[in-house]
Amino acid sequence: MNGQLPESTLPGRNVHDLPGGAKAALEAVLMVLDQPATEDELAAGLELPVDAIRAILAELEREYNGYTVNAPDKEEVSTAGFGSSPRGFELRNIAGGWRIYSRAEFADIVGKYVLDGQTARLTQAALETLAVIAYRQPVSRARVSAIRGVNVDSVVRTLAQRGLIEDAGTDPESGAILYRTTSYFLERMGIGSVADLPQLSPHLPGLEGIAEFYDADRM
Amino acid sequence: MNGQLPESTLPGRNVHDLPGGAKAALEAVLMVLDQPATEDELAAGLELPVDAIRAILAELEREYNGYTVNAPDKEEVSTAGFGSSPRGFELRNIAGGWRIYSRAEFADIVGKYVLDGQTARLTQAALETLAVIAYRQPVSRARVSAIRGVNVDSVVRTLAQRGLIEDAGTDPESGAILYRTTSYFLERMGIGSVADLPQLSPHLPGLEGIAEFYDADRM
Amino acid sequence: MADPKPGFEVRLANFTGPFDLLLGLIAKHKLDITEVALASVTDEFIKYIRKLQDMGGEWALDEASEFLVIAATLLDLKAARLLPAGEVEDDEDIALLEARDLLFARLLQYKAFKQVAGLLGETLHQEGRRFPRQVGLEAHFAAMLPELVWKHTPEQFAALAEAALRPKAPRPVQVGTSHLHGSPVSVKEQAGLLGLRLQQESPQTFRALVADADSTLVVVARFLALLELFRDKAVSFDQLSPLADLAVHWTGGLGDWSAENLSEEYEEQP
Repeated sequence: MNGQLPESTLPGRNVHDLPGGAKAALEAVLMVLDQPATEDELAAGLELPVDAIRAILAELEREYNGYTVNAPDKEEVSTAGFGSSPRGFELRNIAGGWRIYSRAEFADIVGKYVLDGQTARLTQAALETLAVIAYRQPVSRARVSAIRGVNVDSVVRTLAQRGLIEDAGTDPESGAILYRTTSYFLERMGIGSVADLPQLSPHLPGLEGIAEFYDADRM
Repeated sequence: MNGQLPESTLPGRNVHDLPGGAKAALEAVLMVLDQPATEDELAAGLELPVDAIRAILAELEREYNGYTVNAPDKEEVSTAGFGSSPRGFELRNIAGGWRIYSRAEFADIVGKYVLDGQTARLTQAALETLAVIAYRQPVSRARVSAIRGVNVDSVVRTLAQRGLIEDAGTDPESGAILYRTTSYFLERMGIGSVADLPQLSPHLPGLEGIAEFYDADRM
Repeated sequence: MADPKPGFEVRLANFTGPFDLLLGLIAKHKLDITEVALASVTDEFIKYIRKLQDMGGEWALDEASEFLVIAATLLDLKAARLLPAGEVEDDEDIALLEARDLLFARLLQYKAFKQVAGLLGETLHQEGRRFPRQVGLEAHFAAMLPELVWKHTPEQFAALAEAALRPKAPRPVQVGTSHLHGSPVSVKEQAGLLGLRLQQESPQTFRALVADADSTLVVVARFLALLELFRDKAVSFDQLSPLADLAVHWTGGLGDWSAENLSEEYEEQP
């Protein structure tokens, strides 16, 4: 949408005044994006025309892949090759969305690193968090944290990675991401639907009661 | 451990044969981290000596921040400034590990995309409680209460839910639960360890300046 | 920040505890801590407590009780201040001096923590402008993760949920102040005692009324009791000059008054 606006009227023009300019700003966004973003989404956030975004994306993609142009002084600047050599990450456009991934050539090394120390079992913290989500879904991480009394961010990430829970949209009030269990979870539990989970004691606080019981004095 | 081995016997020597070499391989691993990685972990994952890892990390850190060396041909290569200008992200060594962050200058833009990263600011009561725990850890709620002059139960609960503090066992004498700060706290503070917190002693003068300080931070 | 000179009420609306308030009072009155004019501070306390009560709500009672603790502490300070230098003779004087030193130390300590808390808040805010790269594992890596070992039956899983969902600690019904007291001393009990004494002889100086107090705590409780009696219009105060002895007059009538009339907020902590 912003792409239709002439550049001179854009309020976000000052992105060029930041160190590294629009390219660095786009990189900053891409570096922390979990989900691929479309060119329109990136243009809207940076308040730049889509064309400009497209040009920077192409440049970054090329830059990360390594230039063929020789940087004459590269040996002086860096011993491991700099400037024209490919980076360990790449910018890829998959199904219309852009995201930074680790470079495919390093899959073996990265895979080994990821698997190192991984276990086939869920930790007690992960199990408890999963139990809370299963019985109180859809629920935000903040709510689960309030119930468990500890931060559950990394545990929720693990559960999502394991395919046991998934994103269920955002809470209309707080805007927080809500989570629910997946069909893979049901499969592992050997039940047909969440309704088949054993009933809990009726005295436990429900979602409505959470605020009162756990974080009435939230600040 | 790998750091002790002579380089020639390392099985991972072929990392140097990949495009971009060890530096790009390390970058590739940095792309999939979901928490800071120590130099030892990275060295083990890449099968390189810790010294080599440390050198590459330092180089990447410097590179992302922007070289001061001029690349004579940079204008030809890129329109937005390349090589010597800072990237949109930075590599930082905090809480004992290395991790990639978006650069602070782009917070306003990046914040539009990161729904979850938006953490509400802590209240004055929460900050004071956090400060006492940080400087007196491990410490019981009763001691924090005595220092702050108010009951801190609910504030302590909130800080735990936010993942900033955690249970550190019980006091052998009183049986009271002790609290300490977490590595997430260090990460949020951008420091390596609690030893890096600002000194408390300079803030312990007489009461002469009390009016000045008190009015300064009233809102 | 919007109002550079907030009034007493505004200041109290965002205080974070008695020490905070005390620091604020000292700052506001631009006074040395040993020279805090008790009368003016007490007036403000009473005004504020009335206001809180008009507004109603439990939190008001909690805050009021905390302010009274500080008022009592100020009294200690003033009493200690009234002792001529070098004339420390009896245990009571020493206790008052110790109370003052203790409060000084605690106040200084609190002030230091308040300052570093400000630094911490600023750092957290600045650091919050950096977002960590924290992306989901790429599908091909996630697929490499070892198959989960799952041994929980639905019943075991439900038991886990039961345990996790059970509230961990009961919600505190009020801001506790027990940590401020060494052992329980009942304000109501002290009010009853003071009521009897004042009905027998009035006026009496505060000094006389606390002369037999065997601990600082009792002095504090009696001070709180007097404020309470004042609020109930059972006593009035006068002070001939700054730092002079405080005279307490009984105005509650004879015989028809009892400590049971006092509000419940100063009942003993369980």
